[in-house]
Amino acid sequence: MSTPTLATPPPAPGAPLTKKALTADHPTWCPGCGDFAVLASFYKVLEKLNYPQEKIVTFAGIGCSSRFPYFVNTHGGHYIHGRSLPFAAGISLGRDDLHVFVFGGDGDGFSIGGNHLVHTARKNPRMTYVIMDNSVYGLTKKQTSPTSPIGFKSKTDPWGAYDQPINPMRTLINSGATFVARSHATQVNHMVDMMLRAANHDGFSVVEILSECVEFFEGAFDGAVPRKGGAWQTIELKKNDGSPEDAARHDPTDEVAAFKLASEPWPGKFGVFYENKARPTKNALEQKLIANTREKTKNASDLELLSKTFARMR
Amino acid sequence: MSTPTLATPPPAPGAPLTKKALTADHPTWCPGCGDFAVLASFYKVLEKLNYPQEKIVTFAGIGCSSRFPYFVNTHGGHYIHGRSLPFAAGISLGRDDLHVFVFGGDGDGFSIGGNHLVHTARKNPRMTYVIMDNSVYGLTKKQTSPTSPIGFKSKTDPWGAYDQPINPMRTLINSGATFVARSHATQVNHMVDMMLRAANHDGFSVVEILSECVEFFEGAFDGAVPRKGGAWQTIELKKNDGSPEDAARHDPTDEVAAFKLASEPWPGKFGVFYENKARPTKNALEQKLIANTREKTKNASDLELLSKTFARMR
Amino acid sequence: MVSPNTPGPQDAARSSADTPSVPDVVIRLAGNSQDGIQAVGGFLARLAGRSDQEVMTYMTIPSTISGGPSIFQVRMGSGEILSSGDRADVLVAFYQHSYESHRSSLRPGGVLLYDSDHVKPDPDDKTVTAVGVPMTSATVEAVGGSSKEKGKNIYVLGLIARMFDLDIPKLTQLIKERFGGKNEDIVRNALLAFDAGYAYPAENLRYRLEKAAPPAPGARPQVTTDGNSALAYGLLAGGVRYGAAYPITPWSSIMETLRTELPKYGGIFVQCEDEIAAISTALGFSYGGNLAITGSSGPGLSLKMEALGWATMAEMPLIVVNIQRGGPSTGMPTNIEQSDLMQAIYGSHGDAPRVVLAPQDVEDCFYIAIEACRIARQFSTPVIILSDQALATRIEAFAEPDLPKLMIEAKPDLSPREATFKPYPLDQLQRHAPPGSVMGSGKYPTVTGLEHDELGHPTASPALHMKMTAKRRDKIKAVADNYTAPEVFGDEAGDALLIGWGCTYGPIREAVGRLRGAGVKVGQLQIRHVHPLDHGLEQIFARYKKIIVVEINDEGLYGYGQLATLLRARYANPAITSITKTDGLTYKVSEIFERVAQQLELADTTFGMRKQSILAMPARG
Amino acid sequence: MVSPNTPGPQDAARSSADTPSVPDVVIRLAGNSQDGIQAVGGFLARLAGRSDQEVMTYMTIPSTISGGPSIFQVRMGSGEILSSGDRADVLVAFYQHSYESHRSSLRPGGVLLYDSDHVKPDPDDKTVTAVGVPMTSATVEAVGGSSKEKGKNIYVLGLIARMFDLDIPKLTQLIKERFGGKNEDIVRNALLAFDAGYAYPAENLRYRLEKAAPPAPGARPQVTTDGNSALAYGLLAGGVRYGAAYPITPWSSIMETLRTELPKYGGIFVQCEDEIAAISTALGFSYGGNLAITGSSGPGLSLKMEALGWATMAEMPLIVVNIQRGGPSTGMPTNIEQSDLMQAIYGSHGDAPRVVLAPQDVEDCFYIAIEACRIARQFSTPVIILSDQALATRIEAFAEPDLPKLMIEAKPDLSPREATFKPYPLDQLQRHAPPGSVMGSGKYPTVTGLEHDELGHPTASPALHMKMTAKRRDKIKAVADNYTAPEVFGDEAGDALLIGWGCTYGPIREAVGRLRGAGVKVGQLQIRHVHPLDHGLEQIFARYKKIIVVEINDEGLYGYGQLATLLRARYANPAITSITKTDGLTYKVSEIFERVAQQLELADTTFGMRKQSILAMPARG
Ligand SMILES: Cc1ncc(C[n+]2csc(CCOP(=O)(O)OP(=O)(O)O)c2C)c(N)n1
Ligand SMILES: Cc1ncc(C[n+]2csc(CCOP(=O)(O)OP(=O)(O)O)c2C)c(N)n1
Ligand code: SF4
Ligand code: SF4
Ligand SMILES: [Mg+2]
Ligand SMILES: [Mg+2]
Repeated sequence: MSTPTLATPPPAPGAPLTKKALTADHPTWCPGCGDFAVLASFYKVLEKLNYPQEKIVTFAGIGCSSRFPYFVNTHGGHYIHGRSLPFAAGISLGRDDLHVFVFGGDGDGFSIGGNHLVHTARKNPRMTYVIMDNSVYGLTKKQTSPTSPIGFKSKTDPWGAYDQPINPMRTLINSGATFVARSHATQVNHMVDMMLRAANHDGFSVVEILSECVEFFEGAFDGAVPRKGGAWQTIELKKNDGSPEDAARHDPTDEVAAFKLASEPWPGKFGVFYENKARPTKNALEQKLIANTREKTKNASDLELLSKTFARMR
Repeated sequence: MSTPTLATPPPAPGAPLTKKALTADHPTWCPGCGDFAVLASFYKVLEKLNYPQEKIVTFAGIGCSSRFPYFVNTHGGHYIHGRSLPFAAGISLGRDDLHVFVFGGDGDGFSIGGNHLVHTARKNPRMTYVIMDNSVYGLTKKQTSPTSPIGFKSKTDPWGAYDQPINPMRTLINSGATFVARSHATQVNHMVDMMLRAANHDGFSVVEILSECVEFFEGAFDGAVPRKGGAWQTIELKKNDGSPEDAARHDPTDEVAAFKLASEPWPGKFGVFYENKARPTKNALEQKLIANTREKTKNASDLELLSKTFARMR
Repeated sequence: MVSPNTPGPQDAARSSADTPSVPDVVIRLAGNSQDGIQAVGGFLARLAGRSDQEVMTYMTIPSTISGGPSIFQVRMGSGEILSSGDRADVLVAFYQHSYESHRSSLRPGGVLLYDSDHVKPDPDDKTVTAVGVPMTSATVEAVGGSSKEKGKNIYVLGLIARMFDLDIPKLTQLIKERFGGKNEDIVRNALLAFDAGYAYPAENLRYRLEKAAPPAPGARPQVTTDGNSALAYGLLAGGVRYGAAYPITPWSSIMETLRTELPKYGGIFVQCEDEIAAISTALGFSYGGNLAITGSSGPGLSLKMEALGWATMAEMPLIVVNIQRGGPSTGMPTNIEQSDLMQAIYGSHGDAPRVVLAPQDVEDCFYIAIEACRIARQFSTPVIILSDQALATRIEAFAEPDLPKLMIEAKPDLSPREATFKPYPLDQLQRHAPPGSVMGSGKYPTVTGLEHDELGHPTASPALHMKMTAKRRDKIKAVADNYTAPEVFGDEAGDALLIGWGCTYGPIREAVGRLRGAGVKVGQLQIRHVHPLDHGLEQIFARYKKIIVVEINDEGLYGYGQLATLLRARYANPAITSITKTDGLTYKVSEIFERVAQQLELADTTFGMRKQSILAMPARG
Repeated sequence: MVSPNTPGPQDAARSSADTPSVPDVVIRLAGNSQDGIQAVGGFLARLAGRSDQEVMTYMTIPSTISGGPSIFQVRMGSGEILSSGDRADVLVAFYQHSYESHRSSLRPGGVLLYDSDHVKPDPDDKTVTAVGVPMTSATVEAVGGSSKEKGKNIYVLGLIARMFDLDIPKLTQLIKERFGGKNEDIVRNALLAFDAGYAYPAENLRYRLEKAAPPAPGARPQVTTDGNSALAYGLLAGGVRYGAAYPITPWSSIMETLRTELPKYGGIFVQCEDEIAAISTALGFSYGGNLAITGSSGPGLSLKMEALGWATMAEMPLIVVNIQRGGPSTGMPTNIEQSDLMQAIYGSHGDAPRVVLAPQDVEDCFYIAIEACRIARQFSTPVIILSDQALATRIEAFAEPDLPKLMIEAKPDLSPREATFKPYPLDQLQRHAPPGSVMGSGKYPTVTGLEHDELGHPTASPALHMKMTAKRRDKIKAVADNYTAPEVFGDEAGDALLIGWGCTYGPIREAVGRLRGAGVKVGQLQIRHVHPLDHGLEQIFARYKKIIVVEINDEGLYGYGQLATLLRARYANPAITSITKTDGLTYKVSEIFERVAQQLELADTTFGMRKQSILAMPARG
């Protein structure tokens, strides 16, 4: 939980961040859309984190889910389709004092944005990415997405989808993201817990939330909803207490174990798949580089530095 | 080895494909570049496969390695940076009678082209992709590549690279490629073996070959070269002969085992990491769809089909 | 109560001679996107098509995800219908917000049909005939409890059918065709709702749409469809069997149609991970010898610019469709704009000439697709088709194309190539040799984006780069030699030539009609060949005092729309100016008329405008 | 043998009065890229810079990976040096192929210095002074066995130093600075090679480069560098501290410089996975309140088009550098071309206006970068800098910039915003409020690529889209109000105005000098502000009979280069034509002169051309 780079002081006591303060435009989502619950949970997360409001940034790409920033009263924006991660990396690296959250859909994140996800992950900038996976393209009205299951009938696969879907947890674990978790939009407490842990992680943290599109893929995630006859199984994390039960628990620092867990059959488990607290963030590495370099140049002023450079060109 | 979709008949006996026939422009690579050995091995592979020359296609993106098609006397081309895989998928899907080979570098394939790799893999078009990984950008003269190790000094990381490199084998295994192998440009027989198996695989097959850039990253792969004091370890594949030795051998159909193998420390092992003969190719799936649909429309002619459509719009 | 679907003698009142007869009528349905008003509009349009009438529709799509206020407007009748109508003769208002937002679109003397269960119109508003009908409750009553208000739209269709004495057998047939695939109950409920609407007693609301002239003997029957469908089927007729794309509004429906249709024709359509992969896959198909298509809307087109340059350099045929929408950036995805023209021509780095075409109406979407296929193949070049959101979603009726004459069958040319074959000869047009073709020389060709010699080898030779650049340019110039001469409508010389491209065709033509009525000498020229331009324009331009380009984009830094910029650059003719707007809507005829009238300093900028609804003409109570 | 580095009295012959004196000289070194000829050229250029002389260099880069034939040409002297010289006075040929390819570049009367170990010149060629020197063996002898021919380049430097009586202390100082970081042996070997070359007995090859006028008292010292370095340091001076990019030739050296320099300034440069990620990361930096830079060359620029449109829509400041190269597609990566101008202006979908600037020489690369930073910040807009391969790699000497006056210090403006703050007001310029700024209204702003109202909420309102589009356009128009008036060189009115942009500045200026010498009235105007254009051009154009735009791109479908197209579109002035070429090389002065002379129908199209080498002038044996 200790994140030394999160340098922002908490707001003055007596002025905690409230849901009211955080609420912006009324969501334009369809009634019943899973994304409402994600939004509600995110408000709770921010209330708990209680960062200074002006230091929070909420960014997104394009899609139903990517409308998120309009509904949260923080600094933020709505970028182009699939490219929000490198944008957000720029925010985070350039402004280490901010708390950067990125929201998006499965199409935005795994289709057009899939490469940025992998490369942002391996750079490990400090920020939190929440993917609202509805296994369909919502905003463009029902085309196959990279997480649509084989057989899903969409406007671009009227006979059912053919292409093998990607496995988000496996992809994230492999990519180098240092915190990888999975949740479900019907489980508010679990979502809050996962997003909170992600936010407190010092690095690139990702939470994938299964969030139903009631308009174009109803019932997609019932398999994990007990009241719809599904199985809700959470991941128990190792306590390292030497107890016999502990052997069966998941070690989130073990990539291979995480990969195996992620390979379990649908609907799989929910919780923290992977966490790596050892790898330094790109924020920290770049700051260290700056510090080292400036030490070597004896903290010369910008003018001194550039003047010396020109002097060398005489 | 049986590849029912490889419908091309072998050439008339007496006209086998020779290295001479396959040789085109003299390579413009630097003397000593690892890519020469890959080219020589590829000639051998084509000689063994002995496909009709006009049915072979060699394509590539941009990079030193991507100059490959100019040096092979087959149909082929030189596309733009990082996008050769979707291009080649178009060739393969549109022309199921061809043998499509794609060549490229680590920058072309894992950096700018990283998303196409993943999505082409999950579609599983029938073709073979050979990545000549030199862990550096050769053509643009020594910038960090996504496989450059941490600490590698390049023009864009004068103090040594910071970002965690990607692990090609893990990435490929996770992506859904149905044949994944690794080789080394100093091991001609091994390269030939791997490329041959890849070519005979009915699906999207990938061989990553460590191929040294003598100009900008000398000695990068000495760790796997015995005469340079390195360790050359190949993967022994399970024979399923029930013998006790067999238990320790690698089962290439086991994704988790392959992932684990791929996670071994540098230089790791060489050989076939993963192979999936069960998953149908996109070529086959689309042809089946066509067959089913045309059966339903009773093989109506194009004119009949379109006329009916217009009749419905009256 | 008379129900058209209950057996019995036909309603005698139907052909009553005292029913006022109107040449054409504009009906605007205003509700929410969930209300199925598009279906009603679609039925009316199809009916018009089947009745040899002309029809044009116009719709808005709510920009919020969960739907919301939306309209569907249909103009149908016997005259030449070139626009969907500036204002409506009938407004059907489902909700109070529909009434409030759209009351002003109703012409004085028009008819306001409102759902009295939801709407309270202004009681003091006497300029229109307001008729309240309990649409919601009457539907529930007619259909029965369970289906709630579903069917309200069909109830309204019944109302309109009675009001304009529409052809009931044809309409019920259409309803049956539409819902036939679903279960029996649905068809039955729909017909119940229709009958109830038809039976609603509003005897003084009776008009007769003039019958269209009977079709000439042997004339082709009319078909009714939207621009995106026409374009998709045009590609099929042009021999396109392969394609790849990524979804985006309003392009997606073309890819959905092709994905569904192509397997029947033995073809393949691939949904890719993004637009770059899509154009690449399409180019791979083309390289394989099968001319392929990719497409998108604005943002997706921007992503295709690099690969498009490759297609020019490697001389690879390709069809690229851009269904333009409001820009820049994500802009206004469900609105019309014509602001991607310069990008289509100049959007790639380097000198990368390519062909750009723009269809002028729904019918032309079909024909221009075929033309694009011919050009792409003949000149081995990428061809961009610039359609737009308005054409894409608008429904029109037109004569069924003569498919046996039009259809192109195209197989890869895998014939062996002569030993003298050069992939990139300087002195002639050449199509590439797709893989599978045996090379007589024994040398297999490499297609490439690097500058190359005639054999495809990379070169940095100054002389060759110069010659190859010229060759690629001259090739595209030569495309214009094959064009049929552009046609001028209206006056062949005079005060002004109005130039348009794309969906502005109809409104400009109507405006030209009115302008000529007002006594000015005006011609119209619609530019379908955007790049290269038709030969001979300079001579045509010389006959007019003003050349006014009417387009839906911004006037730019220097005061000219995008096509006007292009024409001024080519002809350096200061008489070329433009009329532009960027409100996300198609031009009304009156907007064009007014702005041209101002430029021509006409006294009356409303001349010829229908100030009263046609329904009011035979003065009624 | 006299060695300049052995202690002893200075060579008395050096200032001998009978040594012919020349104002400037063009030396072409022709060898392979591995021979270090660029280093020699670099030393000569730096020396000229340190001697208050003018200098301009020109080099070719082999297009094959493994290197190959390459040249480095340096023109140095006391006059105004505006081009690297059409032809050479001295040709140093390392190999037979160097001799054969470049013999024709040597002016009659010039000096051919060839490596007699490798080259056999044509014995019948009497028009030049051919001097064979055993460069290879003499170097091996001087330096000793192990290092082989390494040092041959420095040996040649010694030869040239003696030949032109160059300043030895300065040169040896430069050699020491260059190799100083490496081990002692290297410096020693280099000096040994230099001394050996200097000592080579070729007594009749002696010239004296005229001394430059001594610098005015208080004048700034000269610095010597290439265009990409000048641009990178200009960005630093302009306050850019963050950036992101992907490598590509010839852009890469800017990102490499910035990656190395920025940490010293507390900044960050990120190498991204591709150009789309790069512009996105840069926009993220800018959004954070720190104006950032991204850049690339042709293909990479094409990939940035979508995000660039977002920057216009969201009104985000950004610097985008394009080092143009031969196109289209991968084209000719190591050659010059100016063919990305239209893309820079029009390459994104929608009406997405942005600022485009073009530096005219190496010095200007520095100043235009600062100007770009000012504009980007002041107008909250993306600014594209169009440089090119020739400027990027060319070395020039210019007065050291007055950094204390020029440097911009820029920190994010995180001040609290008034309650009335609107992110997108219609009636004023606004810079966005970066995160960290407290909003007085309590409402935090959303930056967006959707059309929006003044508060940043998405809207599909026709009126707002129209107004916002106009606002974005008028903002970019207003940029021109701040420009200093464009300067005309040469005749203020007359027969022709030559217009150029980018690297053509120097050659056009020399050509104008010659044209005026030939008696025609010619002016020059170099367009640094490509979009928006400077005010007042129309009035200037009106003073000339012909407006001839000289550019390095194709004449296009309609016969005009890209800038000419733009100017014709704006002014519809048929007097505007262009001279274009696409051979991948910079203009020679004589090319411009000839083609303008043809257009002006001059009798002598070679007037003023130096037909003999300056070295031949004082007739010698
Ligand atoms: C470059 C580009 N391509 C395509 C689109 C169209 N588009 C908008 S959102 C979207 C996908 C939406 O799916 P997802 O990301 O899963 O979000 P959801 O709507 O399901 O929440 C697409 C294809 C676009 N805006 N830009
Ligand atoms: C869009 C685009 N961006 C950048 C480049 C420049 N470029 C050419 S090759 C290359 C990378 C080469 O590295 P790799 O793919 O590893 O091949 P190698 O040369 O090492 O074999 C780059 C960045 C380009 N041609 N196009
Ligand atoms: S379309 Fe689906 S994802 Fe989009 S708002 Fe509606 S329910 Fe949610
Ligand atoms: S630069 Fe490196 S990769 Fe390229 S040809 Fe030379 S050795 Fe090979
Ligand atoms: Mg989705
Ligand atoms: Mg590489």
